Order: sequence, then C-alpha cells, then structure tokens
Amino acid sequence: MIRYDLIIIGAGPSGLSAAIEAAKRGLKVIVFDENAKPGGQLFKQIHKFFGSKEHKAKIRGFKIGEDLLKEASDCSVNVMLDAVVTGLYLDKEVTVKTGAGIRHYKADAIIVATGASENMVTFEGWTLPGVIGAGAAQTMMNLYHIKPGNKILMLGSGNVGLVVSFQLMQAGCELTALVDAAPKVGGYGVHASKIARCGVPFYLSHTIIKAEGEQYVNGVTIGEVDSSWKVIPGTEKHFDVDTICLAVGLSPMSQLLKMAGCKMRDTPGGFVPKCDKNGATSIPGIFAAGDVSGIEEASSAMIEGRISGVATAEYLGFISKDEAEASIKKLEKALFSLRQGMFAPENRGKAIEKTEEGINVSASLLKNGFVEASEIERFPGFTKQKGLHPVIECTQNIPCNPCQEACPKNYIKIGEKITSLPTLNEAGECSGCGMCVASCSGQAIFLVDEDYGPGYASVTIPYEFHPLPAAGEDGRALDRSGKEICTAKVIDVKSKKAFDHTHLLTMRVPAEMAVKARFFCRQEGENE
Amino acid sequence: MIRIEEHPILGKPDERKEVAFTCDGKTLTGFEGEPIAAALKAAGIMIHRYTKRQHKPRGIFCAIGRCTDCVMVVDGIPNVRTCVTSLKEGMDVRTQYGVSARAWTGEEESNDKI
Amino acid sequence: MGNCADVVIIGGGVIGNAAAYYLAKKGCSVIVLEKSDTIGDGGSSRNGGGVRQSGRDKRELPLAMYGVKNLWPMLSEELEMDVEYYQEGNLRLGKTDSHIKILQRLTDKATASGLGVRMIKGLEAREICPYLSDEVIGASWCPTDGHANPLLVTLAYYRKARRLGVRFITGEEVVGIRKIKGKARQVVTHEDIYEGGTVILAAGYDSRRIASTVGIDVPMTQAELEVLVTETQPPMFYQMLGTAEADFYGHQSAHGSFVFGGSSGYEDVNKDNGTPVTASITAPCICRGIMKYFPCLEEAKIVRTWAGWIDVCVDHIPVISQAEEVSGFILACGFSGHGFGISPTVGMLLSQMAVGESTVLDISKFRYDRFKAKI
Amino acid sequence: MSKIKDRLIDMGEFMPMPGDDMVICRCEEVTKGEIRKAVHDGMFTMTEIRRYLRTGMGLCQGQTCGGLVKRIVAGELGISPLELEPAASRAPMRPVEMKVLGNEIKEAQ
Repeated sequence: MIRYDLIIIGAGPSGLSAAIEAAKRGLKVIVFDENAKPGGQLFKQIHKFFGSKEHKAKIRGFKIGEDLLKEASDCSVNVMLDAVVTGLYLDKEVTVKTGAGIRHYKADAIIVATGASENMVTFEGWTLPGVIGAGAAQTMMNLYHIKPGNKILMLGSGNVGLVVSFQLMQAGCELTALVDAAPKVGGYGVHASKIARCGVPFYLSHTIIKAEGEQYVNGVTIGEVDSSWKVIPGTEKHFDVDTICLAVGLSPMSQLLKMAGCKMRDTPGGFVPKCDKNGATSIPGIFAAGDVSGIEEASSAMIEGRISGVATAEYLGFISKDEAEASIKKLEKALFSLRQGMFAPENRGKAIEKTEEGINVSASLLKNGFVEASEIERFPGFTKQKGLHPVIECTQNIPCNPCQEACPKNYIKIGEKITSLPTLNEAGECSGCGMCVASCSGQAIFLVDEDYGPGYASVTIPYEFHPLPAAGEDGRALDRSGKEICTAKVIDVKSKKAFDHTHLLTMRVPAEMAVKARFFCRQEGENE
Repeated sequence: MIRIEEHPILGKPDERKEVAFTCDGKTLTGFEGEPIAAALKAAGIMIHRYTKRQHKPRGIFCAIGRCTDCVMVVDGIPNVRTCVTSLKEGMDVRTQYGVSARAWTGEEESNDKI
Repeated sequence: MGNCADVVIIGGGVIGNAAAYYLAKKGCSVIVLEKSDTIGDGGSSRNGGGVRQSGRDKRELPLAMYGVKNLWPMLSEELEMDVEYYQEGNLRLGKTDSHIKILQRLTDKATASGLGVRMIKGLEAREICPYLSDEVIGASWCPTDGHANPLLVTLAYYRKARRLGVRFITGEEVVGIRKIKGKARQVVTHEDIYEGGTVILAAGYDSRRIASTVGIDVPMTQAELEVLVTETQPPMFYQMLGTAEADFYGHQSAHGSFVFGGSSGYEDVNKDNGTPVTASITAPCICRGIMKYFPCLEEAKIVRTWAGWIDVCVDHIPVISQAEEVSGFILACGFSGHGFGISPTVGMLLSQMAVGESTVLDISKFRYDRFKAKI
Repeated sequence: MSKIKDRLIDMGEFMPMPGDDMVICRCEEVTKGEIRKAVHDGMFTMTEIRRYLRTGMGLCQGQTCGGLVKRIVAGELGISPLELEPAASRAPMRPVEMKVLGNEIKEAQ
C-alpha cells in the first residue's frame, strides 16, 4: 500500500492551500485531482478578487492559482492530475483511477476538498442543447478559448451569474438579458453595475418559461413572477438567443464524505459534513475544507484550506497544539474579516435596507443592477470637486479594500473595518495615477475632471474588453444603465503592467455628463 | 466565430497542434488535447446524442464531466464524456442514439422496456 | 391509534411485504414494522435478482419450483407493476475439467430432485449466449430459471399491499416481542406498542435478536455481499449467469445495465462502519472474474457498487416455521442469500400459516427447532 | 421526529399538473409527473424513488437531478426537502471501465 501522511482530494483553492500549510510543517502530502489542470475554479476566474492583501485581493483568480501552484511545488507537494478518486474506504484508504488502472493509497489524515457542483433549475426545454451551466460557460471560454454561444441569456444574479455574464461579454458574446426569479440582485452590486452599464437589461422577479427550439435553443421566453413564484399571465417576453446559461447556485460535492461514513447534515446550502471549526469531521483524521463544507467564495476556501492543513499537522504530531493554535488564530482572523458585511453568511436571505454607515441602500441597484444618478450622491465615495479626482461608486458593505492600499497619496480611506464604504480624506489630493481605478475589483472607481476645458469633462473608466479603443476615437458615452447619453471622444488609453489588464480609458464628454457617463461604446450597437 | 482569437485578459491562446478527426464520417479539425466537445462546438456541432427513451437531442451541459449529457460514441465506444476526453488525431466520433451509434429506425420503442 | 391488527409483521423486506400482500388479499388487517426509513433496505435490495431453481438445496427446491411454476409468471400482472421477470434460463459456466466436475455434481443432484437441468458443451452455451468467451468449455443449463428486479419486486409487493390497506410504518425499530397470557401478542418498538393476533418475524439478521426476546434462537450469522452495476448497454442477453467456482453471478437488467455480484474471498470477515460498506478490493476482483468469461464487457463502465449483509443460517436453509412453544409467533428468516427467488412462495406460505390454513407445500424441513448438537 | 413514518397518510388523490411531462432526471429521462405519482404510490424516501423510477441511477448517478427530485418529493409529501435523506453515495464516484477497475496497479508511482 502506498502511504502518505496526508492525502488531499481536490487541487482547488482549498486543497492546494491545505497542502502548502501541511507540507511546510513537514508532512508528506499528495494531492489528487480529476482534472487535467490543477487549481479548480481558480483557472476559470479571470476577474480580480475581493478582500484585502492577505486575501490576495485585486489579483485575478487564475494568477492566484498560478501562485498557489508555485507555492505548492516549492514545498514539494506532489499534485497528481487526471487522478480520479473513486472511493474513500475504511481505514482512510483512497482508490484512485489514473490512466488504465486503479491504485490504492492510504494516509493518516485525509482532507476532502472536492468543492461544489452547480444546482439546476427546470423549465420547458431545459434539456435542449444550448442550455448550459454557468460553469460550462466559464470552462469553455476561459480554459478552452471557445465562445459558449453568440447571443446569451443568463439566469441567476448571484455572484456567479454576474461574474460569468461579464466574462461572456469579455469573450465577445452578446448578453441579451440577465434574469432572476428573486426580486433583488443576489450578488455584489458592483458586479451587477459592470454589466448594466454595458447595456444588459436586468429582469428581476422573472423566470424562464420556455427554452425554444426543436434540436437546440433558438430562443427563450421569460415571464414575470408574483410573490409565490407563479408567472403573471401577459408578462411573457421573447428573446432570440442561442444559449441559455444557468447560474442558480452551488451545492457541496460531499459524496466522498458520505461514502466514508462521516456524519452529515442537510442545510439549505446543501448536504455538508458535520465539522469542527478546523474542518475535522466525525471520523478522526478526515477533514473537509472549502466549498465541500459549505459554499463560500474562493478566498474563504483558501483560508479554510490553510486552517485544515495546520490542523492535520497538529493531528499527526508534526507541530504542537500551541503552534497550531497560533497559526489558526491568525487565519481565523482573516476568515472572519471576509465573512463581514452585507453578504456575510449570516445575512443570507435577509433584506438589508441600510449600510453600516446608515445610508439607505440603492433600490435601483437591487432591481436594475445600477445605481440611479439621483441615488449615487448620498454615498461617501461620490464627490464633486475641482480638478481631477476619484469618484467611488461603491455602495455596499463588502469586505474589500485594495483602493485604500492602491492610492499612493493615501487619499482613499476605508479604515480598520474592511467592509466600510470608501471615503476620501479631506486633506488629501489625487495624483491621477489611476491605480485605484485599476485595483478596484468591482470596477467601481472612476476619475472625473468636471472641468476638462470649456464645456467638457473627462471621465476615466476601467476597460477590460477587446479590441481596445484608441485615443482619438469617437464613440458614445453610456450612463450607468447602459443608455447612450452623448457623444464621447477617447482622449487617452493607459495600459500598465501594474493595472493588470485593466485599461484606463479616458473619454471627453459634455460637462453636464460628468456625473452620468460611465461607459464608452465604440460603434452603434456594439457594446462589446 | 466561435473560437476566441484574442481575449482582453487571457490574450491569445498558446500555439496548439491542429489535428483532423471525423464526426459522423465528416472530417473536421480541432486542436490536439482540447476536449472533443470543444472541437465540436468550434465546428458548430450542438447535438451530441439522442436519448434512449424520448429520442431527444442533448449536448454540452456541465462541461466538466459530471452530468454525462455530452456522451458520444468515440472510436466505437459508447458513453464517452466528450467534455473531458482529449481530442486526438484521427478520432472517430459519432452521434450516440440511446447507447449506440446506430440511428433510430423507428422500431425500437416497442423493445424499449422501461 | 389503531395499533392492533390481525397480523403484525416485523420487517418490510421482500418476505414481509409479500406476506403482507397475501394476507391482505385474504382480508386480514396487517401492520408491517420496518426499522429502516426505507422499505426493503436490507437483503431485498442487495441481491442479484436470481429466480433460480438450479443450485438449490433439495429441501428448498420445491419452494423454488412452485414459485417458478405458479407465482413468478403472473407476478407483474398480479401486482400491477412490471417487476422485470425474465425466464430465459440459467447458465452456470465452466472453463476447466474440475469446473465441469463441480457442475456435473450439481446437475446430477438437481435432476434427482426432479428439476429439468442438463450439462451442455461450450458450443451450445455460446449458441445460447454468443457473448461468452471461447474458453468456456461447458455449462449447466436450466432453461426454466430466470431473474427479476429485486428492488421492484419488493416495492411492488409493498405498493399493492399498501393499496389493500396494509399499514407500513418505517423508521420503527422493534425492541422485542411481549407475550400476553402465554401468547405472542405485543410488538414493542422504541416509541410504541403494536398488537397482533399473530406476529411474523421476517427481519433478516435482526430476527435473531428479536426472537431471543421470546426465548427462541435461530443459529445464524451475517455475511457480506457485494454487487456492481454497469452503465446501460445495448440489449445483449437475458440469461442468469453464474460460474462453477461462483467467481461472479448476475444478469443484464431490463434497462440494459449489467448487475453482477461476486466476492473477493473475504466477505465473511469484512469490516463495516455500522452499515455494510464495499471493500476497495472487491469490485476490481469481480471485474476480473467477469472479463474472464465475458471479454466483450471490458469497456463497460461501472457506475455503482454496493454491499449488503445477508443472514446466513448455520445449515444454509431458512427457518420458515410456527414456533409452537410461543403460540402466535411465526419465523421467516435465515434465508442465507437465496431468499429472493423463493420470496413469493414464502410470502404465500406465511399467509397460509398466519390464518391457520394448511400450507400448500411441506415446510417441515424449515422448522425452527431443527438445530441439534452434532453428537 | 418529523419524518413520515406511517405510510398510510392521506395525500389526497393524485392530480395531474402542468409541467408533469418535464424531464427531471436527465440521464434516465424520468419526468416530474412520474416522480409525483411515485410518491402517491407510497415511495416516500429518495432511496425508494430511486429504486422505483431509476432517478439518479444513470450514468451521472444523480449528481444533476438529486436536489430537483428531492424538492418534488418533499413538495408532494408536504415536508421540507431538508427532512429527506439524500440517497446513498457509492463508489466509483465517476464511471470506470471494467478493464480499468479490474486493473489494480501495485507499485508506487
């Protein structure tokens, strides 16, 4: 029997993180992953992460994946790919399918970090080719460079639905509509706003009635639902689409833990193992980390992984209890800070009406995906002043603070609590470097100069589409809702390594549009 | 164009080797090592199989080898998950009807004991 | 609240459900108590589905033959549900001379008991089942044997009995049986007490513990059984299959999956974690066994494996018996891994015993008090 | 204890509903109506439904439909889906060819 100190199942964010912490403490570790590439979801995440420095904020998911892999290889973690764990048996035995055969492995500790799988929703025609999971869309476009479709309707306004919608547009697909049966946008408002300002309509309180087509999807009908989720007759709307993308939540992929005999519990968020705070299940030596023990963001999964890696090191006597506790305490603090704010696990399903600062949240943001011009002024990051200055349209308490870190002038302030809304220090000034614009994972920071020559203002926006407009190009400016409001001329496009593929596009618009213009559209009907 | 030639974040795909394969006898090309499903998608093929009971079309659904909806008959073997099986030169890929590559004749309902 | 019935049956497996159905058909009121939350969660859902006469102990053979003749062919119709019964014969395969000797011995015994079974050569075996390896040199062939879907048979009896008003209570573990005025009458669970004019005990291995509460012991033990299921294959053959050395047994089911049981040789001593669990070495071993006889199945994908306990009586035949010393108490347990094929017959016999009719078959060989010291 | 133990509870007559012909288990093509009907036929647990209708017994082993079936069964029984135990998890976690499963490689990598 091939034996290790620790076997980790799943080389995603939590599995790799666990492997690193355990290996650093001297454990002989192997990680199995059924995929051809390691990193789990990280390599499909091309957006910049939220959080703070310790959570790898403002770094794109796939880059975090690369960093994790390097870290793992630096501490001699053995990652075996195309290795399907087929079973978790008594005595902590794992059977692994590799190539043309099965191998048996044993370990003194096992960390199950198998992640999650997508939930599904049914409607007439949901089995037609062209109806796909959001994960499928990400896999096709971000791993295999294939557009999942040309005209796409997204169902689901949680973070996955929002993030994938934006990625679809980045891949060159047309996003026809974003639909959710819930009355409010479920994910981060800033993610929604990036899509809305490109002109994508949001249909909240709507559901898919039917996917149309005989052999594959060629259209979709949606309808508005009442408070009991029934379609209101007469509200049907049809769209010509070739693809319907489903992003209706994730469920822990906990089958191995169940097979092993771990005590499980059923929760609204899925079937999860009963774990202590370090991920130890009811079977001594079997741990669970990441989404398999409850769905959260990849950032939390990485910390959970690290915690369980430290916990196994202690369990197997590689470090003392005190050492483990010290490390875990630090990690718990980082985890705790991620679990703050409006989207904290304990706030799931709750209607939050005011920010921590006591400001009424934007009703339009939750319903339409964008903050109305009339609402934006009440948020502290929005200011009007002389000269070039940042306008921060960050209106929800989410755990994120790269903008504060990014500003070389210490002009932007979030403070100790990373969920606080960013504000501008009274005494500060803006150098116009644009680092805040590029480092805002929510693309919610703009540089505005209300007085860019007579009658004009300049607005600098983050831009992550291809092809990149050039300075001098004429086009139109769109407002937060994606509506064309005026002509605009590109006056500058900045691309820097430090911006990490977020280009800073500065456009000149009529002065009165400075408070409205938030996106640049190149040609008629081509919002990218 | 279904293939993404240049991506604003990911740039251009790495150089890959183009290989020929057949789908239902028709010669197509794809890139070696990419999932069969990706090559088919790039070639505009949406339907991977027709189901056993209702004879309904199916295609890519989860794209990560879990849902098994995208299975086809590959080199004579049915139920091959095309989304996690790498494309190789000369592969013989066929639409799957029920569990075989034989298209329906209209007779099978009576045999299909459910 | 209506905890009284003419008959209380302990165990909602195929035997208990069949008995409940035949009793309800006779007009009896019946309560069935099942420990698991799920009906038929013991050996009834963990068996290969063989409806065999060949290879049976000669004491059990009449029960099997009676069922194949009188009950199985009409069962789907009677229960108003397709139980996927196929009477396409049973091939027991051999590849070596010593295999053939084993098969010949079994065949001679069965023929002596009046069963139509004969030895055939490899060529004929391949005519019956063209997918067999060329290495098969002979087989025993019983054309009247067959198989059915045990999951569906169990649930079909349950469904029909329920329609006839039988009260099934699941998640109800029986603690013991209590005699009232010298007669088995109360069945005590963790939460309740049920009363029956007659109590039938058909609770698999648990029967031993429960029977002992009225001072009766059935000498039996548990053994593990493991089965694997393939993905759906095109229809190939519908014979029940086995081998001389019992490396594996199984069949192709109605929807196309192959269901094969087998062993690694350690089943008697396998560990569990409270419920029967598969061992990592068993399924690979069964696969190797199958491929030796059916090389054409090597590409078939295994989608599922499962394990179950079977209750094994010390002499490998069941106890189907009134316990005269405990009036009103009937035992039906210790089926030793071959209870499914005879379950309709046993259910019917139990219904006859419970209402005091004379049984249509002689069941004296299955008495509960047949176990004697060897000297 | 909220689990339904008594299998004779009154669920009312089975009434066909719009959407009954919708496929829920994609692999085995089991419809919503068949699942609802099975509950009325006395199949109250995920395991019974699975054995009765083959939901989740196909190639994907219920990884896609598990939650959907649960919601329908719970709805029919008038209980929360959380009260229904999911069906057992069984090896192999992914389909494995017989020749691969039968080939146990002994030596270390």
